[in-house]
Amino acid sequence: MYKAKIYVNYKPSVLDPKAEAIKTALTRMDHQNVQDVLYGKYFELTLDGTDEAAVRDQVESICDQLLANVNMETYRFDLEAV
Amino acid sequence: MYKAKIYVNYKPSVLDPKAEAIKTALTRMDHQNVQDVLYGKYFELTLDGTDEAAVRDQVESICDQLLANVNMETYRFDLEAV
Amino acid sequence: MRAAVITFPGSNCDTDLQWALQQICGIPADLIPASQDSLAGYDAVFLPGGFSYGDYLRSGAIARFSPIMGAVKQFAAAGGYVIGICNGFQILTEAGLLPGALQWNTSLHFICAPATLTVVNTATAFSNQYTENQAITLPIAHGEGNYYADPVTLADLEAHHQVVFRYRENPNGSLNDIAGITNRAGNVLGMMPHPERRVEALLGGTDGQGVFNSLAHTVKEAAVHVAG
Amino acid sequence: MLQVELSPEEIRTAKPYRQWDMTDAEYARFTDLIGHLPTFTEVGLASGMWSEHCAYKYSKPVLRRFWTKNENVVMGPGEGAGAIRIGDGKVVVFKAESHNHPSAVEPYEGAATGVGGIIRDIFSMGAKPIAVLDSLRFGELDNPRTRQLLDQIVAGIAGYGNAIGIPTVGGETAFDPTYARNPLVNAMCVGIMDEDQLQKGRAAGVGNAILYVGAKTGRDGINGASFASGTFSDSEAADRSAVQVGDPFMEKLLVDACLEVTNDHQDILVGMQDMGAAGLVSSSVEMAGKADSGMQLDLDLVPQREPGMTPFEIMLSESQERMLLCVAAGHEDEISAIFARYGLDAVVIGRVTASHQYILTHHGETVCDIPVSSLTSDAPVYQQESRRPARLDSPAAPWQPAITDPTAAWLTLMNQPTIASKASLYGRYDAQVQTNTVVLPGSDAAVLRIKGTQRAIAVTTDSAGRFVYLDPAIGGQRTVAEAAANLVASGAAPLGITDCLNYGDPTKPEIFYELATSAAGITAATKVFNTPVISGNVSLYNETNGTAIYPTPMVGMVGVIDDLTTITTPAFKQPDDLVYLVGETTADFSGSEVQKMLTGTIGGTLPALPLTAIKDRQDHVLRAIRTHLVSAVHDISEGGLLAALAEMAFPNMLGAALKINVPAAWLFSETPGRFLITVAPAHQQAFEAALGGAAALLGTVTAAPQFTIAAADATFLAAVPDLHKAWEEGIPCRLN
Ligand SMILES: Nc1ncnc2c1ncn2[C@@H]1O[C@H](COP(=O)(O)OP(=O)(O)O)[C@@H](O)[C@H]1O
Ligand SMILES: [Mg+2]
Repeated sequence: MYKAKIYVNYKPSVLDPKAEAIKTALTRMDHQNVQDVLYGKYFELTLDGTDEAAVRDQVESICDQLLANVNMETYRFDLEAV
Repeated sequence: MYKAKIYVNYKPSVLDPKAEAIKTALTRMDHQNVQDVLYGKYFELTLDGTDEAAVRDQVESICDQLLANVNMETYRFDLEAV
Repeated sequence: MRAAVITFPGSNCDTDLQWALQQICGIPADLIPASQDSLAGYDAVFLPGGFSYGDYLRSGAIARFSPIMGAVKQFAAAGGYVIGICNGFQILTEAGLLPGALQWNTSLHFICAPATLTVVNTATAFSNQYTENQAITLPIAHGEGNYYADPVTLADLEAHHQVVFRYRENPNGSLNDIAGITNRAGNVLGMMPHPERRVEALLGGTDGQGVFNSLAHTVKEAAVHVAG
Repeated sequence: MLQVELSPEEIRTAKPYRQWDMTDAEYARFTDLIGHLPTFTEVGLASGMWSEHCAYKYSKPVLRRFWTKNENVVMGPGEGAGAIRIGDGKVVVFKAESHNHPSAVEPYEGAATGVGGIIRDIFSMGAKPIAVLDSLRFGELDNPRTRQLLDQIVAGIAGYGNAIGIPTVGGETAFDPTYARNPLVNAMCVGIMDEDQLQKGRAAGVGNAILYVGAKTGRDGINGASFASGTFSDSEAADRSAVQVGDPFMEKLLVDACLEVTNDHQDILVGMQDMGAAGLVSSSVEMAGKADSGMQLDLDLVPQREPGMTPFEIMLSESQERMLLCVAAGHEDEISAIFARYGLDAVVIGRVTASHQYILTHHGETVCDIPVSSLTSDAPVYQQESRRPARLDSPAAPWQPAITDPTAAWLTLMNQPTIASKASLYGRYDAQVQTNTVVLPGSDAAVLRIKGTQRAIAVTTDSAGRFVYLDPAIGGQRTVAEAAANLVASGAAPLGITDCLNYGDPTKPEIFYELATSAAGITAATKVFNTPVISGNVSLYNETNGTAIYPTPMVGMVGVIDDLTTITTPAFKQPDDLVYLVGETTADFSGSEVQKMLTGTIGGTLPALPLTAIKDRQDHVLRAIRTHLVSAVHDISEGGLLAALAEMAFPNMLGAALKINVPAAWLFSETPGRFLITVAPAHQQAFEAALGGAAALLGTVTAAPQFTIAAADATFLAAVPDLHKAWEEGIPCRLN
């Protein structure tokens, strides 16, 4: 059994209106020292399996196909046996 | 300067329709070995500051007030000096 | 009665509400930008539908920090009438003026459709012109209207008859078919359906007028009381 | 990839412009026009401005022949959008635009930014946007990619339109294999304003300021105009550079702020234009060109989201939610203050100049110094070669359906995705915000009342790719005739049209023939229906691996209803109402839904369209509506008489008992120009007289939700709930 922790973010060149909105709100709330906001998605998948390399491939394909929009997002993940 | 990595998730008692939808999609895509899906939000804030304890308090209050809805979500974060 | 309709950046039902109040129900209504911080002189405050601040984090999450919200809280604490419709309801829950939260519809889709509701409590400032268990049809138009509260809060809501409107056919997964609730004191209402979209026969019906007329009636009675 | 800036001399030899779809001949022409070897920035600007998307270099000779003017037209093609009078001192402003290529690559954001773009065209005229329509074409739903495209494109339209608070009130959705790899996403926006407030995209008056408003410029969608003007092939499928993320929140603020400026500060606002295709260069140079001015811009002042952007990138970025204003000198702060109230930055980035040069400086250096006209009026226009496609000379033999089980065939027809209910799609659009929508999606046309008047407008979009493919001229005519019929059925008098011309590669003579011939068909019809073309958009290169889509001109038509009590819908209202058929039914199966359903494809020839007779009939129907003689009207289009009847029965779950003296198979025929009308018995005589004998009585509406239709050779017996179920499930059951 493995647990994959997956982070999906916009590519740096893509405007993220959501992160902008949060940053503006923080500034208005007197958190002017917040320099930068990144807003992404976080997934944890628990997968049955024994072959780590195979599970890694599977997670990658799940990210490519479903969890990330590769047109404008990038992802990374950590895999650990549980 | 500090970087806060913040994870916001639904409380376990709250049914998350998005996570459910992902799980259904994965099953339909022949990833039946995925046992469990958690779908959350991930933030990275870069904050000016020198006093780690003060920054920690600040991040906590940002989470409580803005980034998480404590009625249905929980959060955790890691703070590192950068 | 004089009503304030708050315009948050991204609100898009503010002028619809003003039209329904003023042109159709004869209740004077002013648009108040969220950057203001006073509500002096108003008998009721409306938080309209829309996508305040883009609703980019959670709906209503950012709007709650607008300057006007301090005034709204004071206004409510002093017993003033506050009505949040759709995004306004979401803002009121985020601001802690109403319990619970609004989650994604179980279909994960935005839904624009007429919804048939039961008026389950007519003993409120917002529903006294309806009859007990009356069926009314109001449009819904939301992606996040799925009402959630933890079991204790939910039991509490029911015990104190705070549920005002329930869906007859649950469109979005709301617990206990909840479409609209008040706070315990009964002066703050939040509802997902849009009464302001159903006040003219030309646009399909007048069931929504009851909310505005109930409030006008309540305010008028209170004034008579004070005067008497 | 574009970071290495070549010198003018290197450009001449390395020819980097070729990868931006600029030819050697065009490069030579540009060099001549500007009188020196172009810099990297200059040639980049030319590649954007000379793309089909901006210059219409292939389609202009076709567009010039559109009929664009009658006594009601206040603004014809050429500005952000056209405008036409509706009475009470008001004009309706509308335009349609395609976002086919971006939506094929990134369906959600492609569709969303398509909606955002067309909305900017409307408020840039000073009009308040009051409605959006979407015209969609997909491949068949048995393909998973198509299902995903459908879901995401609808989600993108909803995501933008719902958030910005403009109702999406209508559109159309159809399915044919020809669109499998190249979906069509056309969006139309409609606005209303007082005629005397109309705004133009002009930069006039030496010394006046050029203000940049809205989102910062980033590296998204650089040179998208020439991207949209290129075709797809598998090898290019990985091209991701044109993806942009829409920000409806920003645009909502922009709409409100810009309308405040146009409404209250007419005196100091000289001109306004949105930044669409080819971004900052096209908006600024077109504003200068239209006013015959020069312009100088300092690119260091352009708000930028990313460090180190080159002039090429700044000028050709297609970042969304940006507007350009020309403001009278001395009043810059006044205007900026208005935008500041909405939380928007408005920055002066340059001035109108006395020369006719377009001058850009960057980091203190002049990176572009060329005549304004070299990018605008002197862009090339090509008279393309035209050749009649061979398929038109060898049409399939006439075909008629063999219907053995009429009722079963009817049920199957109602379940075809093109015929089936689209409620599962448009139910995701907020169709009611602004509280003007009297007739919601699901009718022939959407109807919106105009607050403060007794009037309403009706709006529809229609396209008929199958017919245009079988006969471009007649197909073009039919598209217009059907749009007009949809308006008339709603009680509206048609006023004018916008169009989106979706075709393949225009440098192929056969494609150009389709374009030119169908446009001529549109022109012929617009003259008969008195609906001039007041705006439009061209989308070419809709091809995959060399195969073009069906030629698919989309027509968006707007009509006016002078009396709110004459708004009409297709729903059967009452039992015992009389059911009439207006217009002759013949065996018209070429390109019909039943042909596609039973044979899997379409073929054959189309009979000539009797335009004047159809117009005459529409006038009669409209007169009957306006004199309150009818209770329901529906035009007969895809699926023929049976599909139309079923749609009339559904809303109130009524039925009908009818007799019609044609073969059963003909009830699937798609003979154009027909209406189904119901009339209360009390109005029978007056109605028949009003129609001058053109209406044939078929029978009556029944309280029982059951159809009994006796045709010449067979009888249809169908329960309305069964038909309804087949119709409702047509799309949802194919998506899961
Ligand atoms: N993509 C869409 N968006 C909004 N409305 C749509 C869409 N597709 C279809 N509709 C609506 O569904 C109804 C039926 O469409 P259609 O069959 O094309 O009508 P018609 O044949 O009368 O032109 C119309 O009211 C139309 O506006
Ligand atoms: Mg129709």
